[in-house]
Amino acid sequence: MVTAGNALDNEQVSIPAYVSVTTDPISVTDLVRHVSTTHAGAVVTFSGDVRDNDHGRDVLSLEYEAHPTAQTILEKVVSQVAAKFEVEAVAVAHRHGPIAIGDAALVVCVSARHRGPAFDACSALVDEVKAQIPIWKHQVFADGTDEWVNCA
Amino acid sequence: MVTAGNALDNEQVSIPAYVSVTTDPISVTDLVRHVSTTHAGAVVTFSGDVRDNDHGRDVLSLEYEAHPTAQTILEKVVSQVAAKFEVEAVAVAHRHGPIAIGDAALVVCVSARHRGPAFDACSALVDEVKAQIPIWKHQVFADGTDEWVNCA
Amino acid sequence: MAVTVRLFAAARSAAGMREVQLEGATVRDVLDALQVTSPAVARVLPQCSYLLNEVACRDHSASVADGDVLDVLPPFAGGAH
Amino acid sequence: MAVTVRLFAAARSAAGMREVQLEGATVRDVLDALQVTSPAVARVLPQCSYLLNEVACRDHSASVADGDVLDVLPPFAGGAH
Repeated sequence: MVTAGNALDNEQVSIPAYVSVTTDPISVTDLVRHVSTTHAGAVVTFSGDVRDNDHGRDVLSLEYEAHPTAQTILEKVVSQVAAKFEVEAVAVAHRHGPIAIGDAALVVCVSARHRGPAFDACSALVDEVKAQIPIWKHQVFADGTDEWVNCA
Repeated sequence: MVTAGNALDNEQVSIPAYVSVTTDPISVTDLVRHVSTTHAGAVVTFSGDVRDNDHGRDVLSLEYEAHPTAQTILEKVVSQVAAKFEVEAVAVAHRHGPIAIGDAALVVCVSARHRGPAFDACSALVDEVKAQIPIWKHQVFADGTDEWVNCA
Repeated sequence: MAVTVRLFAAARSAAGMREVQLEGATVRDVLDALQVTSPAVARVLPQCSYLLNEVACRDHSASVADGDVLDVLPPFAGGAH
Repeated sequence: MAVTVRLFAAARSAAGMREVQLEGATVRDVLDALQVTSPAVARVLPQCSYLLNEVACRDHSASVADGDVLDVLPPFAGGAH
């Protein structure tokens, strides 16, 4: 559980959060279980899966590299973002290491009483996690070239 | 597969859609499998679960009743809404009959190349399906009273 | 004309019956006959929508034929959310 | 001051090394020394951010101490999406 202190209004906000940076395959079912409660009416889940193409080029294989601080930073980002929404619980997992095409690299799962906050929080978490987590993506293309995504 | 014809501009749009009105428990894993493709980078899933309370009253048990046209109408709504978004595939299941607290009554799953359309389409599908599907919800409360939701 | 009226959800609960055969020349006639047969259902009808042979029917002056099926649909579970 | 510089992702690929010990009194000194040691990394550095002992470091005039660790971080995978 990650406890988020909202610095703006000195109000303590604590949304139960499961956060994982892992080389293991991500189980969406497990993450959903982490956020399930009998009084949460809505669960919204995002799964960011590895594609077989990027900008029209066929991707043969890819690998994510994580900085040693990735888990700590992910916990901080998740608790800060979750605290802004009326949600019951959140679960976020980011995978690193080699990943097979079609496997999930990032999964975000949010439960809430109502679906509006569940959708909003899930979408905001995906945006902020992707922007802030120190993880890099290395793609090898079918034509033999390779690239670190976002690095010219 | 449901094929949607867009009457407004005579353009034929066909988004692969799995649609089910069922008394069986809904498997989110199965629905996700229905929308998965190796070139869809984002999968967004909504699960509307049965809550143990409503407007502050404890819910003991509940049951959904479906009109015989529910499957046909769901197919129509899903294909119309899906055609408005840049998505790869959608899967929608609505359960009826008795449902245990915590089980899913409605699950909507959308895959897309990019996460924006996946979130938008999933949210729009939930709104339109809930508004248009001829299904009723009967709740029995802990205090012995019961109600048909939305009927005074 | 003999029309089969099918009652769903809150309409069925209020009327205490699932289905009834009623006479009339129009949808309005049949609904009037329904309220005579089951005064309790009158409370629910203002919120209801109707299907004639499973097609939406908003015009209550529409004619009905022998064997037609008129469905009485209370507001759907998700309609107001 | 002897500082350990750790290179990640595209910076490591460009430099062809994962870690190097360099001398300097400030972050800027150490980065200048890095570009002398590995001219190939110079192309990547303008896009990079830095951590000094795993804390974000934007002020390149900051002093470094013996044993400090300076991490070179290229843009993250999700940063531009």
